[in-house]
Amino acid sequence: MISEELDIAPKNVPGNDLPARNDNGPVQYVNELTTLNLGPTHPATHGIFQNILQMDGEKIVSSEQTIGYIHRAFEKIAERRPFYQITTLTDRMNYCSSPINNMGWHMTVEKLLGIDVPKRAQYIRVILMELARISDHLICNGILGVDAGAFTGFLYIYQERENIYDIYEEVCGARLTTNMGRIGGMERDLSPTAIRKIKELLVRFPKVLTEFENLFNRNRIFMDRVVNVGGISAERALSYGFTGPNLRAAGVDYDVRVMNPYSSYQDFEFDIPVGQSGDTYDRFMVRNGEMWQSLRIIEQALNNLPEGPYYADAPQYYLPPKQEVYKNMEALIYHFKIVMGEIDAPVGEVYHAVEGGNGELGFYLISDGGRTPYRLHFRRPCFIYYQAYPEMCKGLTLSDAIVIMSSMNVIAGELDA
Amino acid sequence: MELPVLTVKGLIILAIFGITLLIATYSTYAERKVAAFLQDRLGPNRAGPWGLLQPIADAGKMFFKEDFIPSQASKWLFILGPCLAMLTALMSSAVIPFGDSVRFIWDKVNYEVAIQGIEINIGVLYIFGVVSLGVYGVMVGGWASNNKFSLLGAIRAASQNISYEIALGLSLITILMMTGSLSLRAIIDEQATFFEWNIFTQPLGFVIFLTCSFAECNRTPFDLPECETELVGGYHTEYSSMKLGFYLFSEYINMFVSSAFISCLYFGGFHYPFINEVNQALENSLGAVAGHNVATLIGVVVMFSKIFFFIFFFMWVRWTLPRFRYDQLMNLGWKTFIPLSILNVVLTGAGLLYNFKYATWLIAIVMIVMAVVSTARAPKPNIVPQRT
Amino acid sequence: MSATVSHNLKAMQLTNRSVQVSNKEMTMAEKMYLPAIIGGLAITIRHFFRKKPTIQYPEVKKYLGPIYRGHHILKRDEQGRERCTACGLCAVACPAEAISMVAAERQKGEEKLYREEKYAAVYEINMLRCIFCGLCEEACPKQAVYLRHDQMVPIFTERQDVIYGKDKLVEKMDDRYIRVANSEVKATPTEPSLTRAAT
Amino acid sequence: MATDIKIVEGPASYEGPGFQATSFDKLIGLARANSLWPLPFATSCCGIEFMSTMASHYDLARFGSERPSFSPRQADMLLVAGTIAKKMGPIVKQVYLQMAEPRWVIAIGACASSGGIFDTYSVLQGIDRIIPVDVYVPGCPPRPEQILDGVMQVQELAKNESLRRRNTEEYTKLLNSYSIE
Amino acid sequence: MLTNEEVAQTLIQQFGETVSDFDDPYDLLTFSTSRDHIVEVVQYLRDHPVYQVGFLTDVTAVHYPDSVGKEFCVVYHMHSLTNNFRIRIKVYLQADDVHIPTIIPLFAGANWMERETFDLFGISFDGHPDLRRILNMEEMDYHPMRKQYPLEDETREDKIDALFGR
Amino acid sequence: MTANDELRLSIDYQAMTEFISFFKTLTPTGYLFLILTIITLFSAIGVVTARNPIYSVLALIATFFCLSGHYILLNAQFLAAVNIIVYAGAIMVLFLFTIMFLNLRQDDEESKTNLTKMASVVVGGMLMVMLITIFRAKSAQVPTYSATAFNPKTGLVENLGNLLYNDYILPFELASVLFLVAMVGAVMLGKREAGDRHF
Repeated sequence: MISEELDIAPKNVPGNDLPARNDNGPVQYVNELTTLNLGPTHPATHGIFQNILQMDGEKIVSSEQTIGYIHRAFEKIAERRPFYQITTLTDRMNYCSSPINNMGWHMTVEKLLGIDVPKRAQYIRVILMELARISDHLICNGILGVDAGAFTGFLYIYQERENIYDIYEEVCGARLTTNMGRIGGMERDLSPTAIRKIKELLVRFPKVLTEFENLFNRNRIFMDRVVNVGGISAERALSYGFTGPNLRAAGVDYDVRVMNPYSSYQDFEFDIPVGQSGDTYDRFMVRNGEMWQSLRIIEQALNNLPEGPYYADAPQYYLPPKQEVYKNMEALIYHFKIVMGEIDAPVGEVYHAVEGGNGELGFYLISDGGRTPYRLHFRRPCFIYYQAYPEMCKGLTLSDAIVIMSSMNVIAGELDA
Repeated sequence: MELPVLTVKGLIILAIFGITLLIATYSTYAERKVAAFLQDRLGPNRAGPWGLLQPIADAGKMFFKEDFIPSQASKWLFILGPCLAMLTALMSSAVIPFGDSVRFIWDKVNYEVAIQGIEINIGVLYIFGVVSLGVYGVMVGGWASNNKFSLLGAIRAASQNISYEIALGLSLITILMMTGSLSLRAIIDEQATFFEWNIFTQPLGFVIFLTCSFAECNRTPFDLPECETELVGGYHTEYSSMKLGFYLFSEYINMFVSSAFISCLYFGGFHYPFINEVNQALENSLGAVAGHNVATLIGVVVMFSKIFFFIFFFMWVRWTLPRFRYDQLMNLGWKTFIPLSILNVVLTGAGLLYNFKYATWLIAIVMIVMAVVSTARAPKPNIVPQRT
Repeated sequence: MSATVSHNLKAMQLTNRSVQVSNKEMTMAEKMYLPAIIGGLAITIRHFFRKKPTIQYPEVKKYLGPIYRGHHILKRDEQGRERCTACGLCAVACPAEAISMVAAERQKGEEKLYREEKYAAVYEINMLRCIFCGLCEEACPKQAVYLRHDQMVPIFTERQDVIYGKDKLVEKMDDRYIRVANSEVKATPTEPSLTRAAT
Repeated sequence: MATDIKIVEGPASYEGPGFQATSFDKLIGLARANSLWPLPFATSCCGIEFMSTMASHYDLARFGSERPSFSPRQADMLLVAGTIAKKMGPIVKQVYLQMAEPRWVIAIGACASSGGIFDTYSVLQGIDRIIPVDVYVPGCPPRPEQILDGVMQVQELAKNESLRRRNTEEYTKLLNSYSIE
Repeated sequence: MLTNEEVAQTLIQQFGETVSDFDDPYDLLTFSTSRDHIVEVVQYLRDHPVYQVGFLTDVTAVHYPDSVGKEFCVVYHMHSLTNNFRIRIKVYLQADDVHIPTIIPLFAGANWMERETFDLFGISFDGHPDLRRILNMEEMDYHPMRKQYPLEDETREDKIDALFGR
Repeated sequence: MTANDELRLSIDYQAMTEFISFFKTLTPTGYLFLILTIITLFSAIGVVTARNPIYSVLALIATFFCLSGHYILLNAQFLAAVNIIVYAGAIMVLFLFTIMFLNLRQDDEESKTNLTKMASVVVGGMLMVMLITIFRAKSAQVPTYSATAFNPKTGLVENLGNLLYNDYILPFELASVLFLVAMVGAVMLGKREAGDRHF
């Protein structure tokens, strides 16, 4: 930390030949501008990225971003893993809303393989994806509060995230990196406990969210901090490739769930919250509004949850039940083939997009018929819109830069892939 | 002064010093507990019963942590910073009257000693002076660290403290006008009856004073000099071990002193409703000496409960509100509080001319009416698309 | 060249479902700070007296749900024989490549120990590599490897300790693992309810 | 609270009428153990779980370590939570170097401990290649319970450590093996 | 709603020979063009009064080491928000001449996408204002997403490659 | 030992006894005065000699402190407090603030030429000579302490207020107008043009 001492971060490969302790970072003034190094370990850079700010007093004159501090080579790994194992990679991309990534990936593969997923599985997916959206927005808005100096609201809504984790645990057995769902459906049906917990959440969450909104929405201290801070026009936002809540905050009601409905989103009634000028307050309010809409969707999906199987009738792609593996030779063969990754994937290329927590999360999959994707590219919304950050914080103060960063919800895992 | 008076005085001073330190120590614990409880958590509960030994553990750790001085820092100033912070913080509790007085008989002579470090007739100014020096610790430390975040923190602290001192002073002047004295004891004695507490005569002044003391103590929503999410640790980013401890400690002492000051100025200090009746009854039943001492003791307890409430209030606010931005802070100080407090002074002066103490309620009433009217007339905000 | 998009943005109403949610106009009362501050203080003080959801962890342990993916275990069957047949599917299915094993032929007289004719002489999981995704459990055709829902992998202080061999993985006979997904499912110590289709 | 929680026991001491003597080392160790200020070096998923550990449900504050010190000078334990890429490696080391003694390091999660699932050209295969690690917490990400276990393990280390650990030869040797002077 | 055929016809009329390989895998209009015309095509689509393909979804590349003369393929995904219509444009490049003009003047968001493509594949975008590595370290001397480079870190200690065909 | 030597010794002795007896006559206040004076002088010299401007300012603050001590000794408590509040608490903070911001920490000021040094010595010397002459000439007129005429409330706020608002009302008001003018001027000077750089 003392990030200024990392003005020039040591660039060599980690090893034993690092320069020794480097404490000399005397305050340097170039044309009376201060260079302030925000990150990579600054408390407000959630995850890891660096912003080198040129400051004139408290005003930011220009900034330069460095990313890639947790580049993990997702796309390269994806070329070496069978389709079903890539789910575990998508978990770790936008880790605040893993189920959306999981489902998006499954739907991409299903599109490639031509599997029709039964309605029940689609509804279950919708429920889980909307839960994930809520938990994603919870983090973002809570952290925005933290960065504005109010820690408490964050902890109030974080408890609800903890409850959403409970639901995940009931559905898939993990909290954060869910590895949820399988190609062709879900790995298991919603258990009665899970349904009960979701229903409980539907009752409790509105109260908590109302409380959170009362703490922030109309508090002048907070509004002064965020209104007209980091605004971006719809035109610039589109040019920069913004999607998701950040684009909607600028007034463009682009939502993949409505434009290209997937997983039966067309069955549900919900609104698209939009803002006015794309500033931090708009982003905050749009995310809050989306949480309300997600609740609506979950309620509808849960009330109309159709009966039926929760996985597609595609034995060559979907693991047979364990009992079958014992008794049935065919099932055993399929089991082995699927686990070995030897499914007969067609040659082709697919682009599939879902509305992730941060916007259009796209999967561009090229299959050459082998056991692994020939090429898999993730369209990570964070990565694309984070480049607008210097433009957004130019001329503002350090404090603004920090709330803008948290309101953009840049997630390092998704940013660096 | 005679020897017995000196002895008792010495004891009182020692007690005040000790209590200041003790309260500051346990304020750190209280802060963690209060924060935890406001946030649906439990807070420290492993170190000792209910975590009561937590401050001691912290101190023990800090004393034996590596004392680190950055190589590029100016060494002496780096050490001087926390010393100054601690010194100025500790100096200010000297003039605060914590209670009425102790009576005792020595060698058949009646003595009466006030429960106050030193009685000077410019007590308010003394506190003011010491508080205005408090910023040096932060500035010197922040500058000496040779770290940009520290420097920014130091600069923010300096400008913030200077700006808010003005409004603080102006809001205080109304009280001085009404009392006609700079002595804290006189101010307290002025508020002997409940409805003459300055909170009732100076509501606006109280709000301004309270806000400014938040700013002077560098507490949220004015904690810009050290705000964690922006400046890492602000002026104390580079400090480790007990030097850091001194900084943190001085903040809590300042908070304690501010709370005491607020209680004295606006809440009648050690006075409470029906204090005269109680005192009379005690003196009648226990005798002049013992009864008076017991009455004083009750007063001290009342005083401390007021102080504790304000310390709690400081924490309560800290864990509720977001913080200001630097320019908003300045605007609030210069463009809102200073004009308001000048208006307050003028109104109080006019009120005094016509012997009407509650003149400043005028502003408060106007503000409340305006707020109500505007809220009623505002279009219903279309914010939350409620769930069907 | 200008970087602007040429088409008219007023026409960017793409759907008829958009709702304006942000209102940046403050009323006089809101501009005075105090109402919102008092409201906020009221909210936080209400929480002050609320029951705390905190789990006192080392003393109180939360039930992690019936399918939680925790510590690995190599099941034995009802007669106490190891179920694993060293087919290697789990190792293939492992995205982290944390599982390694060496297969061996069952010798005469070892029928009491191993259920199948082949068994894993060495079965190691690198607990620091493992990501607890549950794919090994799903891949196992013999229902030999499970992720326990009632136990988590302990922490390590030495890097050498992290590779768990069979001594730590194979189920102890006096500590059989049962997974009850829900009350309707019959589970015995030897046949824990199944990964899927059980719920 | 209804549940009985374990309050830290006093150090082993010789008690007699009116006096209690204990080793000074033990006392300070105990103080350190109950006032471990973490420096959360959260890069990815595990960072979110660390938030959970700090939040209401698990409340790291109970152990006296809720004050996150984002300045390494003030922190006692470095919690490396999340993938550390090779690009990030030197910075982790820098932060470790800036910490004041006594310092402990917890590697939270598979990525920080060993690289985990990311056995790739860009990811450091465990932070113990650049800084000495005291506790490894497995899991991807670990549950808050496991992170608490890790913290409690550091508490044990702190309690049983000599006051002058950093002056010992072994410690110097350990640091030298990481080419830290 | 636009149909793939309609747009394809318009494009062929406009650009003739320079656009080719029209296809619609999974209902997504895909065609190829050459690097000399990519900017033109993208700009035409963007400024088209009806199509208004004004949103650049993604830029990436694919490496086909086995197809001689077409080793690299730069893929643009574009989206017309008003018509809800997606297009995929491909540009094939030779291994010894991986240059392609930048489209940053048309879409500000292309900046990082192109940098990423450069970083991972080594494709030079001519006219890019700041074509540096973005994800990897500056010192890296190869472009890791090319098929010939290994995925794994060579310094790892706790894995055995010999197992199970890894 | 010659007589001369003896004489010198006796003089020394005499001087010493005188010196000691002087201390004996001092009251505690006198001691305080002496100590304060010494610190004042040293810190004042420090202001001029310190190479680092920060140290210089800190020394100046120490000087102000000691001066306030002197005020207290003169029973001018109000003046002492105001001196600290205004000079040490506000003006010096601003000085320090400016210096920190300009970062004059390195000794990068060009060294003074001999001419400037000489000029400063001459000017300073003349000032000293002047002051000494004034004190010597007016020494008779300096009022001395007399217990009967001493009013213990002389330096207190009330008297000060009475003096300022009765006897010296015109100079007082003029001074405040002067300050107002200065303030307006400062604002005008400091007001930035549109497009100027911010603070």
